Amino acid sequence: MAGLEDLYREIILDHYRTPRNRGELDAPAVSAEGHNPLCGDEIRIFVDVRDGIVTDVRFNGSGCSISQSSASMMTSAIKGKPVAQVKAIVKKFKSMMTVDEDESPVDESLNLGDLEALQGVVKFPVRIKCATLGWNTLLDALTAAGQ
Amino acid sequence: MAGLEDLYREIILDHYRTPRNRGELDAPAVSAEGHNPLCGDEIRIFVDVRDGIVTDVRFNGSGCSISQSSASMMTSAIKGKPVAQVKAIVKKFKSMMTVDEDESPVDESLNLGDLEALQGVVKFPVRIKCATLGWNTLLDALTAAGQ
Amino acid sequence: MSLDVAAIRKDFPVLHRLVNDKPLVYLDSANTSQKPQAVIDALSNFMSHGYAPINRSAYQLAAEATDLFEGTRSALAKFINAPKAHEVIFTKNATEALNLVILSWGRANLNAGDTVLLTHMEHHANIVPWHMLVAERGIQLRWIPLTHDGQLDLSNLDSLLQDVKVFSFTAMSNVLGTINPVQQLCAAAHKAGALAIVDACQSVPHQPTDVQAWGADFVAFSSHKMCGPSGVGVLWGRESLLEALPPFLGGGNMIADVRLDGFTTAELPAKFEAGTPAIAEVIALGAAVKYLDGLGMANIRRHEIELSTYVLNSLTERFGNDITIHGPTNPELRGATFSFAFRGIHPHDLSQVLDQANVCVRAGHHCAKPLMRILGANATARASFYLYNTQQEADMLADALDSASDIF
Amino acid sequence: MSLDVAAIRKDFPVLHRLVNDKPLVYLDSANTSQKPQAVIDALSNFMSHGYAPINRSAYQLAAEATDLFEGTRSALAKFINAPKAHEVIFTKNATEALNLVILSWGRANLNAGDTVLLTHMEHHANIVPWHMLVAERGIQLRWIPLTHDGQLDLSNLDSLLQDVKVFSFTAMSNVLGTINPVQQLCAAAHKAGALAIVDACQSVPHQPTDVQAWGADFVAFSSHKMCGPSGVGVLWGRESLLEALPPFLGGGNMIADVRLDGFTTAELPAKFEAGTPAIAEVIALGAAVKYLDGLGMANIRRHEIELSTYVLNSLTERFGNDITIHGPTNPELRGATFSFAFRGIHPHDLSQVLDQANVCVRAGHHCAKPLMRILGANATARASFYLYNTQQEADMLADALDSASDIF
Ligand SMILES: Cc1ncc(COP(=O)(O)O)c(C=O)c1O
Ligand SMILES: Cc1ncc(COP(=O)(O)O)c(C=O)c1O
Repeated sequence: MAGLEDLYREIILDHYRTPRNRGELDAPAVSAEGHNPLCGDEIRIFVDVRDGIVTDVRFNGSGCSISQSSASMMTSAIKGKPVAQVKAIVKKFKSMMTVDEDESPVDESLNLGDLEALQGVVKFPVRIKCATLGWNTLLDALTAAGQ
Repeated sequence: MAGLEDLYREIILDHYRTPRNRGELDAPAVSAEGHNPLCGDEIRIFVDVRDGIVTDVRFNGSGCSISQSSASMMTSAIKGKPVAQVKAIVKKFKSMMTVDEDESPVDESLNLGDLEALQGVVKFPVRIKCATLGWNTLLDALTAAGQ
Repeated sequence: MSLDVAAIRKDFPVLHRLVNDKPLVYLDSANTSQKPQAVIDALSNFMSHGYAPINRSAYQLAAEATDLFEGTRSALAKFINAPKAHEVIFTKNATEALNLVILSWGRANLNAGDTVLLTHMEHHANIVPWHMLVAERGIQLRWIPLTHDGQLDLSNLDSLLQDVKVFSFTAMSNVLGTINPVQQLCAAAHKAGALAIVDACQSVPHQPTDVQAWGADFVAFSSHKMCGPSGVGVLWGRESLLEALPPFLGGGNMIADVRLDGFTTAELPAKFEAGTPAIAEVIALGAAVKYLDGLGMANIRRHEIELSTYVLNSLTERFGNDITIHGPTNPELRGATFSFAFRGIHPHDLSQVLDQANVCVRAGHHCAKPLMRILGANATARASFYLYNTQQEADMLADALDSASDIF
Repeated sequence: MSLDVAAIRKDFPVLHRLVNDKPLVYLDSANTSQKPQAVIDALSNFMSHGYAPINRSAYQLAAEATDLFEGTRSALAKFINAPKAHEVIFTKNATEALNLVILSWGRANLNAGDTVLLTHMEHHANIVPWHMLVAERGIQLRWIPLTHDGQLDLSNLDSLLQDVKVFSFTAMSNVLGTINPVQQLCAAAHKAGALAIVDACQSVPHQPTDVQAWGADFVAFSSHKMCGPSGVGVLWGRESLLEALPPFLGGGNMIADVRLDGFTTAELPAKFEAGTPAIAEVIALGAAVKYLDGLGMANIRRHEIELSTYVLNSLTERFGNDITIHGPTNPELRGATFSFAFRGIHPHDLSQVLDQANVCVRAGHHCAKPLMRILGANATARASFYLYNTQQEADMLADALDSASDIF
């Protein structure tokens, strides 16, 4: 069995204690809400998309260290990136979490940076839903933004 | 385990091969229909009740040797008897079959005669429903006759 | 490859039980099948060493149980060639699976005057829920009649399908043994714009299943007829249809959110799995799937065709006009399930006499009373064979039948 | 008589499992309980030597199986002091039992504007089916609020019950541990002319049950929480109410007759048991009832009061304001189920850390999201104790909690 140090890496706890991009965005930004039906965690993601670029992104809600830090790292990773690249990052991340469902190829050249720290979550299958909560909600928010 | 000779007593097979009171009765007699939902057996009992006496009774339908012979013996046992006595016989018979549900006392002095041959059915619990099909239907017919 | 039935029989402990010093001849597998040691062991090992809730708790024991449970879902999806594991929904039996799709889909989509097409050989589980919708919503039922040898009379299929919203039918009759042309029937249903629901209770345990090749929309079957534990049924449905289907039972696990003023549903498959499921039984069903897969469903089917050929030939040779066997005479067109009438002896009496020789057959209407009326009987005796049955057991059935005449 | 917990622990094989060389501390019995050897043996013995269909077939093996199956029904009736065995209906879980009575009774008897009274501490299984009726039939829901220590606030009960058609409530909260005054609540419901439905999932496994003393109309609970197998639930109802209740699922076994144009229902209990039931599991549930009866439900209750006293005292002493335990502080008013918040650590993280010490607790909303919102939490950690748990295990929980602070 995997030890806790695989799960609670320092960078994860850092994002949990000091979340980046926490907050809300006013219109014209749009938002989406996500639930983890298993544990009750809730998250809301706000995105501001202009000319095909995610110019700003925020999150709020409450949840465990994994869901919160994953959302925080996600916002850092996508802010300022073109939507197409954001989607590629989402895909790569979900693939790392073993929950990438659509069949198109993953962009192997993408570097997930700090997000790689979440790799260890895969050894704790119940927590995968925690790690991906913000990401699925981001996809909903992008849809709401017409992307 | 009980042997078949306990079930298929000669008198039972006799009533099966040569059923008594098989047929129908015209109005003002009334009838009721019964089903054994487990095996599909069907029976119809006709009773003619005058001045509190079951002056005539008939049965038809189709079923196994136990349901048919039990109905045949039943008609022989109750024909010409006052309704109160008929009900006492039904009660005694159901008690012998271990399915008497209401709490009033059974008339131990009653002699069931040939019907005693059906005692062996109790050792074959699945067949109890066969043996009692006609009897429960008789009760429905008596109710239909306002008794 | 042909089945090594002697070896298979060793896997089923109940077949070694002597009743009154005689071996058990179990010919009631269309009703419910016996269980191999691998399934019994899976159940008791899990209950002894791994029992835990699934989905809800984060600790290792619970995560392991969840993996095993979801493992059965994936194995079943492969077993019936479903495109996605989450299209496989666990219910308590095939009856619940059929009620789920019939009542949920029907209440959401059927209105007064809408027509549903059934067949005269359906099991009550594929009739009574429709009757409920007749009473609730005023729909109409139409029926495909049978040919003299117990096959569907498809001569007017296209006109029977006209304006039909749903065509719901059995893949194999539990009374006649008839195997229906499922692929053709689904194609005809879809051509007519109807939904195709397949009651696969009697076919999944006995032959390879490919829901995609069938082209079906929903398929229902039961664990207990395919060597698995009692208490589990399966509904498979196309993802898009399941997503559009309203939930059937409300409660834990099937929700995304619940507030005082309403709820939202979870994603597939949880949406249709309210409450604590049959955790251990689903896991043991995985062992049954593995067992059947190991033997090969095509081999099982071949064994049953050989057995059917033998049963049909030997009983007819031995008893001639004393026996009437219902259903198709061509073993390729039927499963090894034989309803029959014998020398005018009532089926209930017949099964009682057979039981003296430990030959277990079912007597009754087999939950198909409309079909019984069409056959002109209240009941039939039914001997149904499975992977563990032998030609020798068919002979024991025949010997026991012969002895019934001593009494009646 | 007090329980010999050391002897009881020997009966549960999973408690001897070492995970990573450490013993299992199973504190998730409110979710689902572990199984004693007697239940595992009943299941595997029946499947190995006695498996057969029930009700339908006449041969001896089937008759024996039917007797065993009906034996559980009678034993359960005695266990909950039901007047008649046929008032005991087997379902797949308590969720189905609740859906059966809520949806069948509701669809037949409730109309737009009718009011149903629930409580803020209900499980989703006693909320979502009502939401379904809100959507389907336009009924209204009213809620009993809670006091600060997690009891029902009954100060306005009579006015809350005014014009109420059904009062449906839990006998014991699966989150707070609160034991409700069921007898008083049923009496109040009846005085107001309302039906009383009791969700007894959390109470039947832990204390003596007397449905007649309660004066309830319907009572639902699950086998898997009372040492029995998964895949079985129970609905008890008063005979006259069950007779008036329309059937819920249609199919085999629940019919008296089926024709092409309609059906009639079977008598109780078959009317509500469509399809092949969880034959082996119901039979093994009989072994669970016997096991619990042998120990004595009053003794189990006493053991849990002692354990609760210890847990409440020791955790509060050790952690002071670092721990918030929800629900009543008086052990007589509660079961041994403790939801708590600890040092601001998210319950999911907490349960993960506890799992490193093999301490199994559940983290989440416990299928009671409305209650969670009232508690101001998304989730709690919950440790729930049962007849096999010890004070020593409560200490192991405390030790493991302490170590959680090393990480967060
Ligand atoms: C053709 C058919 N459909 C449906 C059923 C119902 O299955 P179950 O009793 O497992 O719900 C059966 C078996 O009884 C069957 O043979
Ligand atoms: C109070 C309460 N009601 C209902 C249920 C539902 O029981 P089941 O999941 O066995 O259907 C549970 C358990 O999960 C419960 O604790």
